[in-house]
Amino acid sequence: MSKAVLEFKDVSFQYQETDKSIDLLDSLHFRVFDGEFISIIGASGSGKSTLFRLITGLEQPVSGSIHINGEQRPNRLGSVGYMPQQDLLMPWRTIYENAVLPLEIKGVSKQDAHQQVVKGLKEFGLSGYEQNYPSDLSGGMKQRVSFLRAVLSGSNILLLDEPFSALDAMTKLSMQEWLLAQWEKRGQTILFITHDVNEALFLSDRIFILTERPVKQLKEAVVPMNRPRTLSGLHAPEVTKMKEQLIEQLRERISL
Amino acid sequence: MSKAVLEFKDVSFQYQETDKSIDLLDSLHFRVFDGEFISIIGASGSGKSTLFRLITGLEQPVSGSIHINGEQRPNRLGSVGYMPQQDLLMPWRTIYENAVLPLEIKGVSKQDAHQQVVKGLKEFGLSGYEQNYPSDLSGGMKQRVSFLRAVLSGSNILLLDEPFSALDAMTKLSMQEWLLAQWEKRGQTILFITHDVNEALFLSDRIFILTERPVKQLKEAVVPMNRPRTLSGLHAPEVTKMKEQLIEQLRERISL
Amino acid sequence: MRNYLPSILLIAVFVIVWEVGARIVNTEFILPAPSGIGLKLWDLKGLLLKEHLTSTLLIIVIGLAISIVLGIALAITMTQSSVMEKTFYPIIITSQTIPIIALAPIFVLWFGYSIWSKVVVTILITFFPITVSTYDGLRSSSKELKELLLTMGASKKDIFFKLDVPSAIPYFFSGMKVAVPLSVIGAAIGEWLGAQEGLGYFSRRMMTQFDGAGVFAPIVILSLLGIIFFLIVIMFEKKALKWRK
Amino acid sequence: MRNYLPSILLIAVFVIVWEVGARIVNTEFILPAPSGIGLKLWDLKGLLLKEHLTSTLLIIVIGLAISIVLGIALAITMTQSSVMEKTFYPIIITSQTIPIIALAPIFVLWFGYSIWSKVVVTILITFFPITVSTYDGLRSSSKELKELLLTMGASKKDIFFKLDVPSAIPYFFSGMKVAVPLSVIGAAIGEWLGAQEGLGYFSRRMMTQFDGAGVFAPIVILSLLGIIFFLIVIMFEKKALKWRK
Amino acid sequence: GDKEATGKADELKELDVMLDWYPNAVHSFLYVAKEKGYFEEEGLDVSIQFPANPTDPLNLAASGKIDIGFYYQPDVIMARANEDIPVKSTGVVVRSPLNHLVFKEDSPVQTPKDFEGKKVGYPGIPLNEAILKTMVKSDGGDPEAVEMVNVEFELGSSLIADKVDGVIGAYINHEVPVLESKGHGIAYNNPVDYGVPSYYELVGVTSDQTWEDEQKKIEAFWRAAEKGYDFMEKKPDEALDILLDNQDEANFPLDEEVETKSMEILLPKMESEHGFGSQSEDAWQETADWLKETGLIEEIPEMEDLFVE
Ligand SMILES: Nc1ncnc2c1ncn2[C@@H]1O[C@H](COP(=O)(O)OP(=O)(O)OP(=O)(O)O)[C@@H](O)[C@H]1O
Ligand SMILES: Nc1ncnc2c1ncn2[C@@H]1O[C@H](COP(=O)(O)OP(=O)(O)OP(=O)(O)O)[C@@H](O)[C@H]1O
Ligand SMILES: [Mg+2]
Ligand SMILES: [Mg+2]
Repeated sequence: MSKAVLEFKDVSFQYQETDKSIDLLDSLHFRVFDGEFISIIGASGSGKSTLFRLITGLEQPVSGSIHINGEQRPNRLGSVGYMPQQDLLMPWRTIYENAVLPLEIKGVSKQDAHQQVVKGLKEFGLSGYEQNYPSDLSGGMKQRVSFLRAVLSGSNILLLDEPFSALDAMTKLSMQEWLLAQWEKRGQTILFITHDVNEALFLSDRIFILTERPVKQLKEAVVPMNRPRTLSGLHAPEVTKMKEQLIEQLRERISL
Repeated sequence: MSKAVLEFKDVSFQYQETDKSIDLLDSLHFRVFDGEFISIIGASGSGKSTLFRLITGLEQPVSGSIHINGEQRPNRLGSVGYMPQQDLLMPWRTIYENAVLPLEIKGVSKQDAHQQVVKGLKEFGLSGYEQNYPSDLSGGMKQRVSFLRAVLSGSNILLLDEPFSALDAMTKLSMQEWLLAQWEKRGQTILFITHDVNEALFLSDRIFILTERPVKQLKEAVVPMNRPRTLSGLHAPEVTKMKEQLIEQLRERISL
Repeated sequence: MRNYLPSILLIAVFVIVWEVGARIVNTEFILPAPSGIGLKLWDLKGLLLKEHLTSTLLIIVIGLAISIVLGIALAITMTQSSVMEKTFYPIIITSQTIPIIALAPIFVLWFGYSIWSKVVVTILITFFPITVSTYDGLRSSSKELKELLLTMGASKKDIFFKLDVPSAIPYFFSGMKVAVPLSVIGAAIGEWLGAQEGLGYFSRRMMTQFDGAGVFAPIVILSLLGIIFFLIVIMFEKKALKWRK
Repeated sequence: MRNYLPSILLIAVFVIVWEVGARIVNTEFILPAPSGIGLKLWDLKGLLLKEHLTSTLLIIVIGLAISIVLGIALAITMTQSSVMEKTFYPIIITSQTIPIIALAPIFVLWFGYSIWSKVVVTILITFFPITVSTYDGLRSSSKELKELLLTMGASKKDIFFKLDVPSAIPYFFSGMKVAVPLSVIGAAIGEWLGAQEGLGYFSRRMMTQFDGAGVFAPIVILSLLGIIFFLIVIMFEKKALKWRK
Repeated sequence: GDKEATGKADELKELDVMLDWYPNAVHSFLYVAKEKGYFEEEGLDVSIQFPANPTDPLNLAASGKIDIGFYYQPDVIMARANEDIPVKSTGVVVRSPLNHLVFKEDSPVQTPKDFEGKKVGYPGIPLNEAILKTMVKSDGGDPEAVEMVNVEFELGSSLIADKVDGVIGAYINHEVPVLESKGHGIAYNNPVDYGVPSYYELVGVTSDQTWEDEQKKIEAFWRAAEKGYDFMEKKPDEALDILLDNQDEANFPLDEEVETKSMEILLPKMESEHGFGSQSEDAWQETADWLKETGLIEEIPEMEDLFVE
């Protein structure tokens, strides 16, 4: 196995509310290796997004340490690429201006930035839309811009928080296949939050399941499918069995 | 087979726009029998919701006729129960007042209405929430109120337009099981629009697929599963095969 | 309460600076001290509250009542008839960019020095927010809910009373929250133009008497009036919209 | 244009009824005929446009400019410092329910007949909508986008200029659309209270001359002024918000 | 005397005066002095303003926004007595009341007592209330039965629009001839005939502060004004022409016929054996006594605070 690009060492975390504190992580320990595709599932409120907030540096652990590419820094902001739920493009910026945003913030020279963005837009099938505004684009296209923006942050680690939850079923399917193709081509490490067990199975190498609160340990499932994957692979007996187990684990926590 | 409760006879329909007209249905013919659970799938914009608008009477066919319970009436408004996408409860009305709405409109006496609503709320596990406002309820509970409202319309035919699309995956699962239980108990006829092929397979007797435009004929698939159903039934080989076929049919029309 | 502490402190500091400043400048008719205004208020409380406040209040209440009735009526007419909507809506919107209020002096010629010249100013200034917000509110009702009601067999009347009216209520209150302080201003402006009584008139009259504290005292009452009216609207709003969390 | 036909027709009918009515009543100083107002406008165009319009325009422009600068500055201060926000926001909101404008007569004592007494009235009437809308706009920027920028390593300055400012622009323009017609009203009210020139002053003065057409003529110009200012704001808005479909 | 040798405009001292009303014949002396260069000879650059509100000449003089405001003697006494407003008269322009009770000739009211139960408009100046009350009372009526309406400057229009039955605060040298020239039949009662002392209609007021700081300037103003008045007295027609030349034609057109008539009424009321502008303590005392009688003031102020020569 290759080197660990992300490591949580005994990380504890809690949100402080005025009257109480919500314990979410308790001495959590896990590692993610270079080039992996990891999905994270868990009931609503189990702390999936909080994991991402800790990784990006929007929150700091109460104790323990977070290592990115082997380094531990208190200010991690700007060190990973993050693609949020929905697209979150700025409606007042053109597609080009949206994509160039992380480069602008990093202070990359205009010329360099231009080259990178134009290249990226082309690769992602968005050429010709540079001067359009997000409102002119379809949902799938907007997601691709948002992904490009995360990629242009330049980091080898990409965090995707339910990126496809707002897409309709058919568009979602296409985007999943497209995402897999991009990931296979680029070799970045991806952490992917989803509610959809099928999606997790279809995309990832390993699945992390959050079941308890506070989370002491991530349950982990290695997906028994080879790549490249097809939708029909999801119907293989070992996969359907894993799927039922995953759903069972999640259902324990459901209440309407 | 039992009697046809809904029948389209050579129905054609088009939307008139200022510059062009959009042909959606062309001499469409189909029948739905008493007590059936029918799912309708099809790409976005293929005309699923338009079918419902025609059945409810919000739109009138350009030619052909629509028969409900054997009768053909030009004003069909009020003759079927309709449950829209999301919940669409009135935020300013309490749960009780929301549920009683169709009875109010039908002019049912207050006393009768009260009896029916209280009974319904109890059956649907909503007792104790009569005086709450919708904002106090969870997504699943709101859907149950919305379903109760459709049931209280008193019709034997219920139209459900993507009712669960806004729910998160886990809640959706519970609601599907709950809906099946209600349907089996009540014996009403249900037409159910969805984007989710799994959902369609899990719930319905027959699946109608809209693939062309204008729709001349509904492709139809009879789901090869017995009732009562379980999630694991979805992994039976004949079901996964049908699923792949359905997805294939739908994918032909996808473009990002 | 704790949240308002900084504001209250700032106001206190402001009043103290004013008091000290006024004592230094020491020309009461240009800059009366807050303490002087307070004393004046106390001295004149009977006269101001009984006579002038009553008169101004009457203008505000009549003006607002007419604005509400006319505004709601016009808003309903516009939502019910598209001819009326096409005719009136552009005029109402455009009229807002026109300083009709500048015509106020001529109202005196039309209505004399009766209460009506002031009521008309109040109506002119409050009519727009009430009409436009009510109209927007009636239009805001969701198309989906309307169609849902139709599928239940609802009549036009059902839709109006069960959907349009409840949808309009939050907007109506927004309009009222704008209109109510404006009504106080409208009444005061109306009174400047010619009156025998009223707080606006009294304030202006005290100018002719070089009584600075007397100028400010009725304005303090007008301000309290504005705040009280506003709070009343908020109270009703809370009651009507208790379904809002 | 076709859409406005009913409105235009109604206005035409109104003007004709007015003309006929005025000829029947036949007391020009109470109800001048529209034709008379038109003629008067033509006669006085030089004087009104050159002298009085210039003067009123100056008040409006200076008043609006100060309101915009102060309003934006205060809005920014409030979003950047929570102490300032806690201190000023409640005061600004409450001040709106206070008829500060009723203090206008005293401004004449403080500023004399100089342009400043009118500018202050204009500022008082326009400051609130500009400040509050800009503030609300700066606050409206999405928390999600802000966090996204932070994950990119954005500085406070980046977030302000790349997120807060663009988010505030639509709100700022809404505020301006309210403020601009109010500025015309403010200038006119200011001129009633003490002026030697200006359209509001001229109108009021013509009342003392029993010249009804002379009363209305400058108001016609004020109205056009309001409409033109409004259209200018809309033009800038369209330009700044061209990303809106 | 100690006239400053001047000539260059940039050495002129600025002096702001505010008229009691829009310019008319009574102000001819000012325009003459301006036109003929009398002010310039005294080293003054005088700018003339008109009030937007009836009380502004006194208000703004008191707050130092103008140097001299033309106002009414009783109001000066009231301001001093009641609110201790630091203003004093520095010269008299019109020596007896022009302010009359004006009504329509064909109206049912003809003398002050007829106004019982009627409406009388006035420009918001309390003095007018006192004058009317004294008039009604001395005519045997009940002053409380008269309703007084503040009509600001809209005296003429409110009368002919029948919004009021009569107006007080209107001038026989202006409103009356103007209304007559527009074809309205007008009648009036003179307050002096109904128990009101013959107070100074128009005096020039200055704040104590301005007087202290700028006494020379004020004195220079009155010297120039006197020259203007002398000219006006000797050549009324020419003075009138100067006024008409200086008028703001579109803003406030003057009717030559009206102003000629006005001039005839005015000149006798401006003349004084002690010279233009002069004031007598007796006149101040008499007016102050009347004010005390009517209750408008409670104490009579020191005479030296009220006026200076
Ligand atoms: N800023 C915050 N302050 C306080 N509590 C928070 C905050 N953010 C989240 N929480 C709480 O922490 C818990 C975990 O939240 P988190 O957003 O990580 O869940 P999640 O697994 O992403 O859920 P979902 O699937 O709904 O997105 C929840 O109970 C939530 O209410
Ligand atoms: N009121 C209308 N007027 C004109 N065209 C309409 C109207 N409603 C729908 N359409 C058009 O008719 C077509 C079918 O719309 P419909 O809503 O029935 O699709 P759908 O299958 O329900 O799609 P979705 O899955 O997105 O809900 C679309 O192209 C749509 O743009
Ligand atoms: Mg989350
Ligand atoms: Mg649909």
